[in-house]
Amino acid sequence: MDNLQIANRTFRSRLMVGTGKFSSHQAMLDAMEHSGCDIVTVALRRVDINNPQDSLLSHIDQDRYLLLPNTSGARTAEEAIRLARLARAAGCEPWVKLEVTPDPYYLLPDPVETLKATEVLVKEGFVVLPYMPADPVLAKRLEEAGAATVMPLGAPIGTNRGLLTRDLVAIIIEQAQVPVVVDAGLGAPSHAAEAMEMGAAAVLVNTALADTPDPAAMARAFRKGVEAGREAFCAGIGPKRQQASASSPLTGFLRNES
Amino acid sequence: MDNLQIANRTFRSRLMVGTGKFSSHQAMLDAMEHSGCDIVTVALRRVDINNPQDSLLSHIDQDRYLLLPNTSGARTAEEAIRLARLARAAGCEPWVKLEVTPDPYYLLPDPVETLKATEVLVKEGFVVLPYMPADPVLAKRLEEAGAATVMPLGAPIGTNRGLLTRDLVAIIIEQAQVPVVVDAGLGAPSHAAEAMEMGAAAVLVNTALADTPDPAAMARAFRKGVEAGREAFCAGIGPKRQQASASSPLTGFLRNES
Amino acid sequence: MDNLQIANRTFRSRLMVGTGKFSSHQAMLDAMEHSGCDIVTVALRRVDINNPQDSLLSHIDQDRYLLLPNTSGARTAEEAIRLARLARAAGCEPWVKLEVTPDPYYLLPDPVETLKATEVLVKEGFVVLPYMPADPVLAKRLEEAGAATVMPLGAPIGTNRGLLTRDLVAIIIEQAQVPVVVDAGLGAPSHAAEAMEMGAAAVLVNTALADTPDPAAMARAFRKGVEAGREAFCAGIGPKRQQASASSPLTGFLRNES
Amino acid sequence: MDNLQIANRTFRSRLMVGTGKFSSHQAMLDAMEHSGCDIVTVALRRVDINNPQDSLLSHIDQDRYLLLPNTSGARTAEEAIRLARLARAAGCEPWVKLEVTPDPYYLLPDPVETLKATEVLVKEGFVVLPYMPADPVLAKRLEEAGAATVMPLGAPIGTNRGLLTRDLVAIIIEQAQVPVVVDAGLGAPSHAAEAMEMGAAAVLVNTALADTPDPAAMARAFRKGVEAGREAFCAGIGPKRQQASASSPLTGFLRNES
Amino acid sequence: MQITINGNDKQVSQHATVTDLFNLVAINPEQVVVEHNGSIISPADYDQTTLNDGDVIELIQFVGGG
Amino acid sequence: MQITINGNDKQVSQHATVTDLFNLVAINPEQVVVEHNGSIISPADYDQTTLNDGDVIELIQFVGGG
Amino acid sequence: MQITINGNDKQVSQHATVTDLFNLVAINPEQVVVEHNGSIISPADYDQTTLNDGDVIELIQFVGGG
Amino acid sequence: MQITINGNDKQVSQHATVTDLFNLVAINPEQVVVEHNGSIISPADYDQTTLNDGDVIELIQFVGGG
Repeated sequence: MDNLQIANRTFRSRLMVGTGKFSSHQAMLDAMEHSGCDIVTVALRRVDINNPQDSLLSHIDQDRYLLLPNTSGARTAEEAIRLARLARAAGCEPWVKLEVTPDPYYLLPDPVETLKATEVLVKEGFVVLPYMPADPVLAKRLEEAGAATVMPLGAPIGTNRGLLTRDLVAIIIEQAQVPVVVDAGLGAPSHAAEAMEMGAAAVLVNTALADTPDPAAMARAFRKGVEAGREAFCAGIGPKRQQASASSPLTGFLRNES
Repeated sequence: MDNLQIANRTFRSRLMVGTGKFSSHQAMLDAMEHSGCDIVTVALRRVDINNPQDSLLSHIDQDRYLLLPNTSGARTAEEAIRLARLARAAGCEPWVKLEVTPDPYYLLPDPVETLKATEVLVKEGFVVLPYMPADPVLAKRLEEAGAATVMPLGAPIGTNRGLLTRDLVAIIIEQAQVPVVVDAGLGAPSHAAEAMEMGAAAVLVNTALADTPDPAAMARAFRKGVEAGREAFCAGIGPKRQQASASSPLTGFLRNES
Repeated sequence: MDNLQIANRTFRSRLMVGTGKFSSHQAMLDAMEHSGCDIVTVALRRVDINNPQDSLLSHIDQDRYLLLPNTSGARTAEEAIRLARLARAAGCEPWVKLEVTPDPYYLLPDPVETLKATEVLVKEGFVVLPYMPADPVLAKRLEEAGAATVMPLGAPIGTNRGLLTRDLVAIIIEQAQVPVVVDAGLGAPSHAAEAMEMGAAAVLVNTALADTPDPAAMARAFRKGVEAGREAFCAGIGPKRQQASASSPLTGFLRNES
Repeated sequence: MDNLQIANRTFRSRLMVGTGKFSSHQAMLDAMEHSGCDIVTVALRRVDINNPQDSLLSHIDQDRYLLLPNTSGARTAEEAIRLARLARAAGCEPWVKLEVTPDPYYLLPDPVETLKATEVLVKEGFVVLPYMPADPVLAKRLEEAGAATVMPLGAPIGTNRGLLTRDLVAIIIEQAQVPVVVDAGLGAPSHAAEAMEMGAAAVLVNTALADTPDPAAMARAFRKGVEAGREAFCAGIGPKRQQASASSPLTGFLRNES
Repeated sequence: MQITINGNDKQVSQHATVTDLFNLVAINPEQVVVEHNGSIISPADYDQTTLNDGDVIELIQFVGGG
Repeated sequence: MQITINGNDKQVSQHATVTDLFNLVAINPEQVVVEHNGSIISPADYDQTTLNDGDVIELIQFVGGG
Repeated sequence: MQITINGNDKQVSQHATVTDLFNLVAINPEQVVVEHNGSIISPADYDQTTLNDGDVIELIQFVGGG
Repeated sequence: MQITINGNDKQVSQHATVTDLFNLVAINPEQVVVEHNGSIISPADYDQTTLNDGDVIELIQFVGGG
């Protein structure tokens, strides 16, 4: 499979993995391992000072994985910017998966605040990967604001419903000058493969891996699904047809046909 | 990936490949090689006595691949039975992919003639894999008649339109006691993966591999798609949800929430 | 709206109504009234001799509605034929909605038994309207056997899931010489309208009308949905497009465009 | 059908009609007449001073129809605001269908400029009906900015592709405090009916009416489709089911069942 | 003697006819169809059709159905 | 002197008013809106509004639109 | 005498066998199946099977198919 | 004096530094980021940064997220 380029970095894998909701650190590490991913997302939270836990970072090999801090929980550009700065201060490289989701029920991104935060963070030198609605005009504006990728949603976070936004994501891919990474809602390898077959540059998956009895196996499955979709896209997928097209020769059967 | 059992034989691959419509024998062999398949379908035709060609069999390693002759071109049970007998006489094992397609435009299978031919061929000791409409009651009747698998169509042959019949194929899978092999219309790895995620035992692909500039790459892609779908099915795919389900903890953000 | 012709009879309405599962006879009669239907289906059952009820027929004005007895409950051609004969002996005209559904869970039709029963009943002078899977080849064979219409299912009976079989129903409509009546699974007026826009001659609805707090209102809604779909089909529906097509003139805006 | 309330006005019809692309003024007037609509959209353009035409307004009875000027052609908030002011100066009531579409190929709305223009025009006393992407968070923000309705797109303008955005429109409807009017891409009455069944308050149609040999008939069809969908929504549509639900009693058939 | 009506065993007098049967079970003949040992009996024959021990009778009527 | 109407250059006499302009281009004032150097002119002011060299006039009207 | 092979009429000598036929049409017997008047002939019988006037022969082989 | 750490009120001694705070709450400084009255403090300044009554401290760390 061909490499993925984001900003000035090159990645072998086109599958990004989120680290939330796993039943254990080991389950998370197994999923990361078997997914073959190069990029993992992490979140920032207040320490519970009455019951401090080890930082997640003590479990993740940062020589192997690029940490991509997200701004989950932020409801405004201001909150998202604050989180991005804290992540950088914590020693991460200045990459951020920008999430601004005012509605806690569907966790859908705010187009206006997302654009505002992108403009600020790009100026501060961040490599910004914004989570966004499947809105082709917004994608253009985020690109113009300096976003390193656009990350349109396939379906609301954690719903496993697949690429409900396929028609608009197709337009985003057609028009984008930056890599299009489909994020959220991909619940099965076929969903990931479909996104890649359409020409997406990568996909990000979390719930689908955490939400199964066997995260390692599901991670392998998603890895294959992503590679399958990408390789098919590169090979060239045949057109859909209305009429059947015989795969066996129809002529010269054992009857004399006029 | 777990093995596939059909009749009394075990196969490592869950991807069957058709040998029609390739631009060259080499393209066909490359696709077979990279697909990892164990079973390839072939057709029977009259020799053109004014311009005889080498038999396809001189190109295929029969120690490696199980030849599955189809009855393509047959419009009645009688014609299909005649073709099956000829294939066996030609030295093939008594396996047959039964196709009875009276309509040359959509090449859709005839339920009544297909059942009739299945009954006869099973009595004659054939292992019968019937191509069929996505009809759960017919699937039951073919199974009762002794079919080794049922092969419901995803979409008309060669249309690349994917699993248009998903809702009925799901019922067939739920009720079947024999392996369900989705055949026809699968045009991209995501289509194959979707069928496997639903619990199909295998898929058969031809046009999608012949219909691309790079059959070897597409065959690799389909192999991964099939494995991805099967492994996800075995791992256990999470349920689809209406409400979002956060993949990052929503509580304890840097604001005091009431 | 243009008339519907079945066998040698002409009907004003293209909506047929089933009489099952209503909360009361009055609810059923209201639904029939507001649907504008000309044809209503009825079923045959054993009298409960320990607690005999009035026959349904004492409630239905047979000068206004054509009674279409179904063979629901039959699992074989033989049982269906027996029911059809009983219905005729009961004084109905020799019309029958043929249903052969061996599987009580999904109530899907048996293609082989349905064809067999059609052949017998046509010879006995019945006008046969067979409920069938969305199988274009079977539709052809039923037509050749003398069926007055074909009635492919949209989705399993009573599921309200709509026209899941749209792609195959479209082929049936394209090839049929008799009226195509979509039966089963239509749960909302938009489902009925979609079937009519594709060129279906009529639809049959029952559960959707019985399964609502206001059967009369739902019947009006379905009547409008069916008429909307038919009138749009006759007027000629525009093609689907990939690119947008402005509905306002784009040129000559208040800027000087080069 | 129940009335529609927008801002402080009440309308009998839930179908709004666009006046673009008709083959003649008469075809446009026929479509308006048969649609039963109360609201028609119009556009503003430079007069061609070398070949002046009658104003569209000389053809439309403004006592019967509310003129809803759109801002089509505007690529920025500023251009849209300018058009809205010109429309009001031309004697229209201060209602505006706000359209800001920078991309002439897909004519998709710009979320940021649309919000900006809404804020300004509401302050100037306009009743603003913004055309928008199917973005639930943006819908909330437009509502907070004082929009009288939100008008999410079903599909790109003029594509006749139907409610591609159904999943997100459903969320918008669930969360909206103002009427949700589905605009753009509805190509057949079943598309309009589906939107209404989901709980949309109204739909706007233009291309589908202009793009047919018989605009008057298609307008009647859409009128019925909209009424069908609304009446079904109000009556209460039954739930979708996986298992079949018999519409005829299954017990007491003419066999003794254990 | 004993016959079976709609799956229920019933005692009826010798030489009972189908018409007698309707009186016995208090059902209006106009609302049902009668099967006697598998063959349909037309209303005109109800009076003449006498029953024998072990006969099987089915009384059928219309109900709501889709 | 020269003005620009809807993107076209036109010669008009000194002291010409918007009303004069309508006569010049033979357009019925009731069917259009007038922008004069970017500001909207109300019909009541057509007579009083005199044009100067280089002025930009836009005459706008309603057309069909969706 | 004349026979029909795969829909083509051919002249063959009296007492010609299936084996002779292969030589005539220059086809490798190992690559085909033979139907003689509708019944399949096994390779072992090619030498013994003599043809008669009007016989119908089908030579069948494998080709690519899905 | 009293400060607020992650929403909890805490009593700390006069002239306490951020470093003292870590000892107080028994948290490994290397695993967190510190915000002091809304501005981020770099580890190099933990010793020098003294707290005043009413200060607001946030200790932040990485957790799993998608």
